[in-house]
Amino acid sequence: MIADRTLAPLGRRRADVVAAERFGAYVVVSAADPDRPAPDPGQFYMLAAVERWGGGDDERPFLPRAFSVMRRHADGRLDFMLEAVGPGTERLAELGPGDGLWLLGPLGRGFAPPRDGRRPLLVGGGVGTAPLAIWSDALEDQLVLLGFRDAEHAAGAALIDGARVATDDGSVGHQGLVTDLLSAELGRDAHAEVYACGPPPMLEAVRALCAEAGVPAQLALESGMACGYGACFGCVVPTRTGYVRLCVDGPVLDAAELDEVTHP
Amino acid sequence: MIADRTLAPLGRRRADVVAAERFGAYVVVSAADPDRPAPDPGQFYMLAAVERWGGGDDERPFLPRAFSVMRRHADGRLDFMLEAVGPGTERLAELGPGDGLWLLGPLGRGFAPPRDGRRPLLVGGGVGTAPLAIWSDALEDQLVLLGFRDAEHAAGAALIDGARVATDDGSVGHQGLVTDLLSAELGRDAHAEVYACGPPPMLEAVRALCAEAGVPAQLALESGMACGYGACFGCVVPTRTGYVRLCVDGPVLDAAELDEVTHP
Amino acid sequence: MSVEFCGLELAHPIVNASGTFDAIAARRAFGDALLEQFPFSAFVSKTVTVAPRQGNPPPRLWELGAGMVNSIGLPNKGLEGYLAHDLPELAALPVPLIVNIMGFTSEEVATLVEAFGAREEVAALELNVSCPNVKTGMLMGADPGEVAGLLDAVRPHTHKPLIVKLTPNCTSPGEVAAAAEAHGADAVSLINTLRGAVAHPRDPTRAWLGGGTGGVSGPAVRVLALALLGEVAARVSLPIVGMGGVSRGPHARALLDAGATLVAVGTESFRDPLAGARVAAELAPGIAIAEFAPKCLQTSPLP
Amino acid sequence: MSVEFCGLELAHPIVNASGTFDAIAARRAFGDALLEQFPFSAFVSKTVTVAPRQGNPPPRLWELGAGMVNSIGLPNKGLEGYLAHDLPELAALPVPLIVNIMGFTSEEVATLVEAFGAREEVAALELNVSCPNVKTGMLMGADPGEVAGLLDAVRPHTHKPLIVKLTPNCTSPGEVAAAAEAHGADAVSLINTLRGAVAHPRDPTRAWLGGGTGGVSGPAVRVLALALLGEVAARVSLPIVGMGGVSRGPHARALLDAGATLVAVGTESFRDPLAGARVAAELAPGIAIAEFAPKCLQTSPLP
Ligand SMILES: Cc1cc2nc3c(=O)[nH]c(=O)nc-3n(C[C@H](O)[C@H](O)[C@H](O)COP(=O)(O)OP(=O)(O)OC[C@H]3O[C@@H](n4cnc5c(N)ncnc54)[C@H](O)[C@@H]3O)c2cc1C
Ligand SMILES: Cc1cc2nc3c(=O)[nH]c(=O)nc-3n(C[C@H](O)[C@H](O)[C@H](O)COP(=O)(O)OP(=O)(O)OC[C@H]3O[C@@H](n4cnc5c(N)ncnc54)[C@H](O)[C@@H]3O)c2cc1C
Ligand SMILES: Cc1cc2nc3c(=O)[nH]c(=O)nc-3n(C[C@H](O)[C@H](O)[C@H](O)COP(=O)(O)O)c2cc1C
Ligand SMILES: Cc1cc2nc3c(=O)[nH]c(=O)nc-3n(C[C@H](O)[C@H](O)[C@H](O)COP(=O)(O)O)c2cc1C
Ligand code: FES
Ligand code: FES
Repeated sequence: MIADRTLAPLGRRRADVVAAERFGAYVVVSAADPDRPAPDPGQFYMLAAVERWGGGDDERPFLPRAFSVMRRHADGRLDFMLEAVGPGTERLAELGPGDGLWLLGPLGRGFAPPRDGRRPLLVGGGVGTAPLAIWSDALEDQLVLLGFRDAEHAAGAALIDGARVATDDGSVGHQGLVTDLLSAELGRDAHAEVYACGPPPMLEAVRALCAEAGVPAQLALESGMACGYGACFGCVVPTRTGYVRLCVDGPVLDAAELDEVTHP
Repeated sequence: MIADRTLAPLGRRRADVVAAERFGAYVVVSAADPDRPAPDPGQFYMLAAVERWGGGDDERPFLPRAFSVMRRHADGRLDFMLEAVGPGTERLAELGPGDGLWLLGPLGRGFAPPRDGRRPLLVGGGVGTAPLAIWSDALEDQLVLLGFRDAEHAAGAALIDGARVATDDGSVGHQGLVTDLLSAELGRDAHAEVYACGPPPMLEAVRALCAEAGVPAQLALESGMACGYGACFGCVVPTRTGYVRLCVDGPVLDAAELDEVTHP
Repeated sequence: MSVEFCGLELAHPIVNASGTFDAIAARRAFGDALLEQFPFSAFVSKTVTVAPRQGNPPPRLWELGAGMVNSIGLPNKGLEGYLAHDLPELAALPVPLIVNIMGFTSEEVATLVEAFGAREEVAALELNVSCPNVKTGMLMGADPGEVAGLLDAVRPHTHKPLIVKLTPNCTSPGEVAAAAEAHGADAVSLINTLRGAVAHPRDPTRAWLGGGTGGVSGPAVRVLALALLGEVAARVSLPIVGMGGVSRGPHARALLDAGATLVAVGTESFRDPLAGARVAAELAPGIAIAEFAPKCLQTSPLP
Repeated sequence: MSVEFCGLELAHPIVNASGTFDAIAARRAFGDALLEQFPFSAFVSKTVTVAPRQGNPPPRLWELGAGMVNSIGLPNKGLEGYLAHDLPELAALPVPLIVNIMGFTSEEVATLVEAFGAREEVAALELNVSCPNVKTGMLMGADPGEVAGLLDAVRPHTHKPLIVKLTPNCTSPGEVAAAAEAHGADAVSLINTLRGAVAHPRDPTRAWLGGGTGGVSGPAVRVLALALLGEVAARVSLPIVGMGGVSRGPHARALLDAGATLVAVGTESFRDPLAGARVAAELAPGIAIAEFAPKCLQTSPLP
């Protein structure tokens, strides 16, 4: 069978963390993964720390966590951008050079090229910046719009050259929502294809905007995942054709497949 | 009611580790516990690391672990002697200055003074050295006999001045069992009271020797403990009068109460 | 924070789980401080049987990553010994006393109910029915008919509140609770431990625990307890004492929100004798559940 | 390491637990490498029902410190869809195929048994009876009578091995297993998940899981599984597939020593798709159980 994705080596593998760099509220963790297939932009990996995954006395994490690959370097180094929002991301954000990282991936289906010469408009929020970075590297004449909560988070914009920024508090760039920037751009020229990743409310706003403007959009969604490779049926999201497993049928879905972007 | 023991403050308390020193195969962990009651020799504490008690993904430890107090300094510093034999002791052996330690204690009943002018003979094996150290400090004209596996373990003998040593491999002191030294001493002069702590087979040998020689003995026993203060009934050992909870009726038992020292 | 349970006015909703706190032994270890800051709003005794019991041979404990398995085997002094030695000391506690009892026939249970029902030191009785009826061979607490029959036999012997403690090793605790309600129970409590087994670390063909199998408790059973409590609360209108893996305020809050009137703390007391007081404090109105919720759920979503 | 199970020759005793490994999706993710190093000695499919099912609304997962709770809700393409799309792909696997089926009446189960029994791609059938009989309302798998009646109804429809998968949410899995044996089952498997509930982290009055309650699996259930397996092994002489919280070789070894012929790995596969192969390797004769036992149990006692 011909694969619609870059295949993952079977089985989790142990990689060494080679760097961990702060960008304001975010940490970029880099792991050495030489001689492994290069991921497609939009694909993700399941990650877990080799040591101290879980704090004992019944604390999570127990399962690995899903992370979009933010970049892959020529030497096979993989960069992941993360924000500590809970036990798993907190533990991963602690890792430093030499620490062990369990890797499974690349997984899922990434972004598809723009249709009929449309210009790529990349729209991200927070850690949604990650998959847009690797995608932006692969594109030409793209425009990247990023939204953040505040200046501390806006430091993440440095991860994509030439990105335009909006912040809730106006501390950096446009004061307001990244979707303000998007609607202005679509108003200027609607012959675009939108690629978006970010929190559900943002993705829903992007979906609605594009639907209204008749602009095709590819959305990189999130959902709670146990396995990342289709084994548990836990990561489903509702689409026009029913529930789909985001880990194997996504994480990138065509906005046309969705009535709405929901979250628990 | 008048207490037959030094009472423990109610509730576990957080103490700072102030030192951790290696003695061959052993680590002596010291915690600051100022303005708290001084323990009786032979009493113990329940200890747990504040951070990373349990390795996650279903690894133990979950419950605190019991440790005889090895010494208390004038400033309230408590010394514990431990050997890493499993997840709990391994974690505690990792602790360094500044780390947090949960303390509950002093608990249990300690050693009673020698009867009718008998000379104290202290007999220990391995980590059984710990309660004998604090007891030895409190006595006069005592003789201390310690048994260890090998030279690496015999380094623990440095914790009690003037202790005589036996090792399995003869690398330090007498080659053979500490009970060889004990029977020689009892042969020399049986007007003694024996205080022993160590692995069950050694304690059983000491018990049998003393019974035969008609010498009174106080044995500091071990058993798996969940709570350390009489709540779980999990730590029982068989005695002539039935099962007793070692954490409240021990850990020091008069050898006369036992038919045999058993272990799982 | 104060709460009414079967006519008892309690200072807060946190009591101890039977067999996980021995107030007499704790007083030997901690002295009168135990009376001054008693961690529970009522004290539930360990199970008392008619005849004295030695309990199971050691080892009695096995530790899990998030809990434990015990095969203690209900050691106790028996009815006479308890009345003579334990009751006077427990009467000195600053909180109401709930005596937990078990019998191997309904006659035995009736004897215990009669004896304790007559003592004014005793505020209420908890029936531990997690044992086989030696006559019928049925695990009493697993069978609605057995529980109904038991209550018919013992209810007439006391006016004191009778709490039936439900076992999770059972197809439908909800049905058992309904039978208890229909036959005169004043409250139900759940969950007791789940049956668990542990292979000997050196020889997996042998059981580690002296009792063969044991009872599982602690955080590992928390989600099971919440599900069973929900099932029971849907079937009965009796007050419920919820327990199973409670170690923090939010765990107790979830049980209260699912229909419990009181929450019992068990295994967590082994890790900290003041666990009950800590859980009660974490329930205080001031403390928002959100403080315990995952960070990602507290941060407002991005643009 | 090779083992015989209901007439099947298997390379080693480790199979997957139903619903915890989707070989078709895994092949999309890992390609033909999956066929070359297939981690299990037989493949057990996710439960198939007569009619297609969407499954439960999300969220479907909750993570525990040592396990998880799921409310997946048995999504599947239904009998027709499965025969048309899944069976041909699963026939390409290098190991025997065991199809797990569930019906809400004995007629439905008979239909499934008939249909799959006729396909030579299918080596054996596993009956998931952890569901209510919509006619009698009884949780089929919890009631010996229901299971006996079910087997009487479906046994005549195939000569293929029938494995009855037991539920732990039951007073006596041993009695249910005995009924299965008496009425023609070729093997039993256990344990299925335990009922669990999770409060919403933001609002404890609401359930987190879309299905309301869910099923608990993973290391947290290991000691429960071992106890139930022991109970069942004492009651039947059928081959047994043991499962529940197996993540390392010694966990599988304990189940085998307690009477299992095969061991299934479930939740651990979510943490590592090759978990099954790893557990099988850790069972190899070379590896002593002692390597996993606590150090203190390995060191010889002192003088
Ligand atoms: C395809 C994909 C790509 C992703 N890429 C990135 C990325 O590049 N960078 C990044 O930072 N993040 C990314 N994420 C999100 C990341 O996986 C989550 O933030 C991470 O899993 C959070 O784990 P945690 O333990 O830190 O937080 P958790 O406490 O696990 O909370 C995180 C989420 O889990 C839910 N939750 C809370 N408690 C539980 C529980 N007990 N069981 C189950 N769910 C619970 C919460 O509702 C919340 O949505 C991605 C997710 C997906 C699916
Ligand atoms: C009163 C008293 C005083 C003590 N004083 C000292 C001291 O001064 N220094 C010192 O080093 N040690 C001392 N000990 C022993 C110490 O408490 C144990 O070594 C410690 O509990 C081991 O914990 P662990 O997690 O490292 O090892 P574990 O893996 O817990 O093994 C230790 C013991 O627990 C048993 N065991 C193994 N697995 C399990 C399980 N899953 N659940 C339950 N039990 C299990 C083993 O048989 C072994 O006996 C004392 C014990 C007692 C009772
Ligand atoms: C060591 C131990 C002893 C117990 N003894 C009893 C008992 O004597 N009677 C009883 O009804 N329940 C007994 N239980 C069960 C507890 O009361 C409680 O139902 C169970 O432990 C669940 O609560 P937890 O998870 O908070 O411990 C015991 C539990 C443990 C751990
Ligand atoms: C996500 C998930 C889905 C499951 N789906 C099924 C199923 O479709 N049919 C079934 O019989 N058991 C199902 N199970 C139960 C498992 O087969 C197994 O009995 C249980 O998970 C215990 O094993 P474990 O602890 O190794 O996971 C499922 C379990 C999980 C975790
Ligand atoms: S995460 Fe398991 S199926 Fe998608
Ligand atoms: S350790 Fe709990 S009673 Fe002794």
